[in-house]
Amino acid sequence: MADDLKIPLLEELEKGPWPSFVSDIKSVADRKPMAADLLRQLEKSYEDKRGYWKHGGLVGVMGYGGGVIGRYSALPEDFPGVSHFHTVRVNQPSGWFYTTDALREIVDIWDEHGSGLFNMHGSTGDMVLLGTRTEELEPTFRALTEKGWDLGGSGSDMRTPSCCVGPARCQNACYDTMDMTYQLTQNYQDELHRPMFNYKFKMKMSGCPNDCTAAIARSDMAVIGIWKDDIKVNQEEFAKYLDDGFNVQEFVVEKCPTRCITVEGKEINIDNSNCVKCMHCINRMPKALAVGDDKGFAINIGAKAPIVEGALFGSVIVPFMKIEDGDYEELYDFIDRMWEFWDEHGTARERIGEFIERVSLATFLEGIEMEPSPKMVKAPRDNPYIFYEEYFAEEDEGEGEGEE
Amino acid sequence: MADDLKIPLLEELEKGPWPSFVSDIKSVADRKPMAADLLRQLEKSYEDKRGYWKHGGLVGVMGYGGGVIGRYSALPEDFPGVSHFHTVRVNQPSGWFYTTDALREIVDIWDEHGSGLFNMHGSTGDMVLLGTRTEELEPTFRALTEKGWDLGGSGSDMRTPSCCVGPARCQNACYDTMDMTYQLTQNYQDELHRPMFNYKFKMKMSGCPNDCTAAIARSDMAVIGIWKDDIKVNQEEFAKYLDDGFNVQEFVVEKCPTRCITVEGKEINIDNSNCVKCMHCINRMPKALAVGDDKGFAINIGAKAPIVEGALFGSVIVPFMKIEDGDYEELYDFIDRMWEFWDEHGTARERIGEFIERVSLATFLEGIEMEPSPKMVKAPRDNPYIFYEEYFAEEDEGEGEGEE
Amino acid sequence: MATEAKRVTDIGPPHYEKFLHPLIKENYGKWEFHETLAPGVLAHTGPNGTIYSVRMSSPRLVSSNFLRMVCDLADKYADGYFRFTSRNNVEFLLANKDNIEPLKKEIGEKGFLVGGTNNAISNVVHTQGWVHCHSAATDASGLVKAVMDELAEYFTTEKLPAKLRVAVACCLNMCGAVHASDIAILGLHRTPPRIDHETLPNLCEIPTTVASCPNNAIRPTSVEGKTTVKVDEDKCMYCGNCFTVCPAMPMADPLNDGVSIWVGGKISNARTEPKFTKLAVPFIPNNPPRWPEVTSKVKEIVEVYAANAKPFERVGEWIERIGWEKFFDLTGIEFTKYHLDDFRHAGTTYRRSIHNRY
Amino acid sequence: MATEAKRVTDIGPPHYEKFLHPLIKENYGKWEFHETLAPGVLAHTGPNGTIYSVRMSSPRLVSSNFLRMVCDLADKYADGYFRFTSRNNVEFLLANKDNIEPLKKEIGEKGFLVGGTNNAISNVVHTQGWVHCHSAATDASGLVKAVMDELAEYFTTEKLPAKLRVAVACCLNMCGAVHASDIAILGLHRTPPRIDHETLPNLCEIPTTVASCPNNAIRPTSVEGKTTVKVDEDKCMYCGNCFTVCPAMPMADPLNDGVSIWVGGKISNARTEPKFTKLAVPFIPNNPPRWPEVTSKVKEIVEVYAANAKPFERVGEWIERIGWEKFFDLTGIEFTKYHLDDFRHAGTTYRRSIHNRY
Ligand code: SRM
Ligand code: SRM
Ligand code: SRM
Ligand code: SRM
Ligand code: SF4
Ligand code: SF4
Ligand code: SF4
Ligand code: SF4
Ligand code: SF4
Ligand code: SF4
Ligand code: SF4
Ligand code: SF4
Repeated sequence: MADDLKIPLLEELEKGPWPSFVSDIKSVADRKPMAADLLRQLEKSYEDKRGYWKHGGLVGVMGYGGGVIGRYSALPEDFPGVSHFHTVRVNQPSGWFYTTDALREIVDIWDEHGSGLFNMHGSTGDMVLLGTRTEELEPTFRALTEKGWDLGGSGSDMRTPSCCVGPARCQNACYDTMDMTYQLTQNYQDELHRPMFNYKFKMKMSGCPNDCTAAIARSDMAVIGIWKDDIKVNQEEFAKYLDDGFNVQEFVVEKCPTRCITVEGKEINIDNSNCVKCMHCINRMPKALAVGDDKGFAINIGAKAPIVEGALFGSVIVPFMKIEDGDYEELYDFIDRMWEFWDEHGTARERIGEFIERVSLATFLEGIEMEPSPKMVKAPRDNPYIFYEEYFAEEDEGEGEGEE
Repeated sequence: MADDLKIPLLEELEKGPWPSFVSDIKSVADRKPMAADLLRQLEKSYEDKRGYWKHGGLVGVMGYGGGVIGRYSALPEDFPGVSHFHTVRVNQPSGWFYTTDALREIVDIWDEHGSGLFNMHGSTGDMVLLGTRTEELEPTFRALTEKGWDLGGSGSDMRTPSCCVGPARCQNACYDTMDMTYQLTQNYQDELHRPMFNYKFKMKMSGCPNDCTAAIARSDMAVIGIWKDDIKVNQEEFAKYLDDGFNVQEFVVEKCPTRCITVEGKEINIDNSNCVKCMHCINRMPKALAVGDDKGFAINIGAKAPIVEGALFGSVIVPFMKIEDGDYEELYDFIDRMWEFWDEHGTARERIGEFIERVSLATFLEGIEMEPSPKMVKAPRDNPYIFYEEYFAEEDEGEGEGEE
Repeated sequence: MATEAKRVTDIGPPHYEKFLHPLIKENYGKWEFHETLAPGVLAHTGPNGTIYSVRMSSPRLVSSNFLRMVCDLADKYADGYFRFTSRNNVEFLLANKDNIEPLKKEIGEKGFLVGGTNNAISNVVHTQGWVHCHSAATDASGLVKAVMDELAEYFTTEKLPAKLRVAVACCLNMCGAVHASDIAILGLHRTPPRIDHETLPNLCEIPTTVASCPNNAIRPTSVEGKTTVKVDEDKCMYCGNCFTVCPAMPMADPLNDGVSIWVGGKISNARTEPKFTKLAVPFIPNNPPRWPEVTSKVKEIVEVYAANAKPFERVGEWIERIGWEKFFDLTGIEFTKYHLDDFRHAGTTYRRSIHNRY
Repeated sequence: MATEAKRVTDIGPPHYEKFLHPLIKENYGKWEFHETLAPGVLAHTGPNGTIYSVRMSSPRLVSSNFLRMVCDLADKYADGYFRFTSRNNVEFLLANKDNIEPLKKEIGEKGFLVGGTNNAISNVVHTQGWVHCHSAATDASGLVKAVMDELAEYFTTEKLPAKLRVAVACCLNMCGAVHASDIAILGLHRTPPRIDHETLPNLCEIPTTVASCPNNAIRPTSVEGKTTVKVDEDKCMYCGNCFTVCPAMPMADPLNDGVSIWVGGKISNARTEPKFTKLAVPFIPNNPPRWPEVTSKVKEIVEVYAANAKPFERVGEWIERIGWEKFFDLTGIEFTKYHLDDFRHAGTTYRRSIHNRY
């Protein structure tokens, strides 16, 4: 079958040092007609310089509103193998850790029920099983759940949370990203599977301000590890960096954003009251410096891509919180209040970041019962258009504060 | 007369080290009933915590639309001296230079025709003759013009240009602020005296980026001196600063915004290609450093106070221009094109800065026939919402560029 | 009508050259450097000699008596030449160095101060206030006097970390430099305009009045058969723009007018780019004649700045180095929801990083 | 319906602990430091030993064959444990240091690369493109392959000044990290949607469709008696949001779809705050299969960066140090009116100071 593939343009992409998705797909095209027709339709796209997919329809598994993206070829007669080509989003494990046994089970399921093609992983974090027919969706779901796997999110629901490797393989982790991701996912199964929000809501957990999941740019709720006390210093190890000829002055001291580092002789000195936890000095000298002991996380809300009001990075709503004794109630409570307020006052297809911009940060904070803090802004307002809520009424005779 | 002043609250403001406007006004109250009633009405304002002036009416001198601000007391029966209290804006000389002879002439005129009170100077730069009656306006004007003085701007006209002391007493001046101010004022007498714009238009000339007239914050057109070549260095004088114990490292090197200064031994070295002309090093060591030889100015357009769309600093429209051989044509031409475009497409009470924000910088530049430059922006756009004007039409067969 | 023939217009200001000291003419455009001899005393040197400038405080709102006194001093010590600065100080221009001390002495005797140069507070840029403007939510001259009485020592010395520019404006029109000052005092209203339905229909054009509101708070309505306007009080942010356009919508409200304090703006390009002034204290009621709550708060900010900033660090630069939270801590000013921007580009002021001091 | 009883839902993902290497469990939350042994090889040490991570490139769009191969390698060298990274690389987790070299060798033999750590280009975050998405203005997997063929040497070495993150997205929805990447390649349309007036009235809700446009370019209209919509072409900025909402407004246009290049974004808080990516090249027509104009431009940007940036300076940090004008000079990219922002907060991008390099 692969013999009659005729994909000369795509085959140009088999050359060169970087691994080729064309070669890889070709390798299953013999046994998977879906894969073969995918290549054929893609070849036509390369010829014509346009895609040939139709707008998704409403497909899915029973009782779930999310987790499946419907997709149909615009040229089903020419490429029958991809006339249906839905993707199934499988909720990945925290930190994208696998054993070979577990992954092989999934691979077997998809070789049986789908195209045998995957995105490992989708941009949100899911394992994306790429392409199958409508009638295979329910069987795929059953086979997956039997092995302990469930679907991720799609549509206007909570999207599949994801996290950096965190405490599983990183000395910088300021909280347990892996556990939080698991707990949040389990706690909000209903919100994940049954879209009822104004729009999508993404969560990403990064263990420190390096933000290895790009949470601040790509998640409505970015949970980013942080510490409150001093950076831990091992002066002996620091001296070794100097002795090894590492240019501490140029590569660290001068790059500290608040210039709060000084070096005297072979000792490093950090003005921690002015450290903004950027991580740079720790990144450069991981043996000498480490995050502090009083660890927790900040929560930045509202990141998103440009559609429609312009891209946003998440903005600080919770400057500091910590999970103690595995008790997530405070966090759940915060999330619930936030969702409730957004749900009630947001409009359709309005991400929470755009919602906050529309109603204003002050209103949002009041709505979710949080106190304003200078930590939430770059600077206080510079325009004088202040909506004063308290004022004196005539009858107060200038004494008490009037009602609004 | 001053005996029955009864201004106990205001008299509190006669105490203390800072010169007292109350004492000063009192000093003329005997001979100037206007001044006395001004104090009385002000005393009442202090008692009642509110002003007692009525919205200005249309008063002025013949043939002029600007230069006079009409003002009437809201309590003319109580304070007949200020029942009319119009101000006359007299166009100050460049750099606010006076001789005693010239100023005495003006003082005499105002003692005769007005309150004998002044603002030296108004925030725009005018000499403000504070308070007179409608019937005194024309005689004041005549007396002034006889001595060679004319009125400044008010209303939707070009406002009185003003400038820093520049070449008259400052080594930093990169162009002749005094002359430009004089030439612009003379060239645009009609625009100054007869409001025909959408809204006011202010010009301020500062000789260097220290911007001692606050041009970038307070003028629709800020002309700010700049140079293109290298900072002039006198190494001998530099060595003296070091020898005198001046902390060059901390006070200069580390404060240079682009860190383009290095000191080796007793020599200072500036990477001029990365110098952003901030002036700081020159300010700190005026004997060792000086602005370059290839001098001119940048023009930033659009500064204004917050009403109504928020405050703006002027933004770079002309990155560099220079006046050669006293020929201002290029500058006049730029101003004319700008006014024409604003006039045609702006709306009433829309400052040019707000206008540019509304129509976009690209449209404005096209409208005034200027080329875009990265010098005009902090950074290129970060959103992908680009209005492409060229595209291929079917009939082009993918060859040429289509028409819009 | 005989005089009418002689009426001249559009002559513009006199040419500045007439007013320049001969020494200045000779060095015009050729100055080489300047030095500070003492607070308020500058020496500028060019190839043809040195001119000495002695800077004297002025209340700006002055009488003919004051100006005559200035002229007398200039005649006596400065060959009849002087100027005003862009911040309304007087500068006597002396060719003779020996005149400096006698001039300073006489200025002092007359009750004025010499200073305002370099790392000092210079004169306060301010506005009309209750002295002349219909729009004012506070007085300007009185506030300046009260505040500068507290800060005079910083005018006559150069002991601050850097230049400190103070501005006062009496309403949101901000006729001055409030939006870009190290410290600014701004008068403001806190209640919507009251509408005089009697006069409005005659005095004001309805569409223009409606259009004047930046927040679309004004709508046409009909009262007793006449077309007038109404204000949606929830949308009104008390900017006063409608009053500027329509006199029948006065803003003044003695109970609720007052003063706000702003910090951290600057204009020069030195080191950092120009900065807007940011809100520090949202509201203090008017308390004339000396506004003690305002003066003490301003003084406190200045003292905290003086004690904490590094040399050549303007107020805004200092705050950015230590962080806004520290500024609120150090000054004891409460951070409230009013500090959170909610105008056009509010979102650009939200903190969108993890950079924070804990 | 017998099986229905057994149907389970809402079980969520398996608990991660099942998938952790025993050595990782022992050191969980206790790691002390890490070292880089070679490009793509990291050693993390905790009180209970060291785990070695070997990072392998992946095209992300992979087959079951690829995943089986990965499993085989993991069984052979890594006790059956491995993970994927947030940028879609594979990481084998080795307890035994001696397995590193044999594993690297076998990876190489199979045609994959080891690298992506530290000052390298790591894998490209990308999207579906013509492989799966109806919205795509270009292909993603093909662009990534073509670009990374040119840049592979920067994956297997650590010779760049700093980390360099590349992203590709096939339409303005930007499913990935385009808006915050060192270099981003973005597919875009340049013509307004075409409207299928036949199907639109049945397929789409008119008010929702009208509301979908961020620029108010869509208006209801009537065609042959049926309510449909029209687009004001002057207002359309080709964002495609209407198409997402209404399938009867397709955007694809082979003549005018293509690719833009963006630079200078970042996500980490290291040194500087996160930055958005800024426009470099507004448009390059689609030229599959290898998009030579795109790859060479990207390569040129990388080379100029590599040659000019200082150590530990990300692309955006480097450009800010040298100034945008210099960036355009060095890369030979033309600065056009398209680079001038004209969206919501455009005014905040205008240069409002005198700070400029001449
Ligand atoms: C599969 C995936 C891309 C990939 O190749 O990995 C994807 C694919 C689609 N995204 Fe996405 N998005 C994917 C991650 C993202 C991300 C990245 C992330 O989540 O970290 C973003 C940017 C972050 C954000 O959410 O803002 C993203 C921003 C969008 C948007 C714009 C949303 C916005 O508010 O700006 C849309 C448009 C929409 O929602 O209608 C969209 C819509 C879509 C749709 C459903 C197209 C549509 O118009 O309905 C795409 C289906 C493609 C297909 O045929 O499979 N996708 N999308 C990613 C999800 C896989 C997974 O579950 O792991
Ligand atoms: C006299 C003066 C204040 C002073 O005490 O020095 C002044 C006084 C008034 N200004 Fe002003 N402005 C004065 C300089 C300014 C400045 C500063 C400057 O020019 O450098 C500004 C801020 C910069 C700017 O133009 O944006 C300024 C921004 C305003 C505004 C707000 C304009 C805006 O677009 O934001 C208004 C409102 C208006 O135009 O309707 C205004 C309006 C007014 C009016 C005419 C009040 C009104 O609503 O009609 C004031 C008359 C007061 C009176 O009773 O005399 N004045 N005004 C200044 C002019 C004196 C002179 O000619 O030298
Ligand atoms: C006389 C005057 C110009 C005029 O034509 O009237 C003037 C004169 C000088 N300025 Fe200025 N500046 C004058 C208003 C300004 C203003 C405008 C304002 O205050 O409204 C600014 C912008 C203020 C701001 O940034 O907010 C200004 C920002 C500067 C700077 C930059 C300071 C900084 O580091 O940010 C310098 C440089 C310095 O002092 O180091 C400077 C330097 C100077 C020098 C040293 C220039 C020179 O070599 O002659 C002059 C004496 C400075 C002094 O007073 O310490 N001048 N200078 C103005 C005096 C006003 C006054 O009475 O105090
Ligand atoms: C494995 C991974 C986390 C995961 O759970 O998958 C990870 C792991 C590490 N990151 Fe990361 N980062 C990972 C994605 C990211 C991302 C997200 C992204 O690229 O989309 C970022 C933000 C990128 C950005 O700013 O645009 C990221 C920004 C950093 C930084 C900050 C770099 C900077 O100076 O701006 C560091 C610190 C450093 O390398 O100096 C860091 C450091 C590290 C360390 C050294 C942490 C440690 O001590 O273990 C790890 C090895 C780094 C390396 O590859 O050089 N990691 N790291 C991700 C590997 C992706 C890949 O395959 O290449
Ligand atoms: S975000 Fe921090 S904790 Fe997480 S992997 Fe990156 S460096 Fe480690
Ligand atoms: S973490 Fe960043 S801000 Fe803090 S000391 Fe280190 S380099 Fe400076
Ligand atoms: S702006 Fe520059 S040239 Fe003008 S007085 Fe100030 S320092 Fe001198
Ligand atoms: S003028 Fe400013 S930017 Fe230029 S070298 Fe001096 S301090 Fe640096
Ligand atoms: S700031 Fe307001 S009140 Fe004061 S002079 Fe200007 S317009 Fe009048
Ligand atoms: S005060 Fe301002 S916001 Fe209020 S109604 Fe008038 S114009 Fe509108
Ligand atoms: S970026 Fe656009 S075209 Fe690409 S996958 Fe996302 S929605 Fe589809
Ligand atoms: S493509 Fe975007 S801008 Fe154009 S009509 Fe559709 S929604 Fe509006």
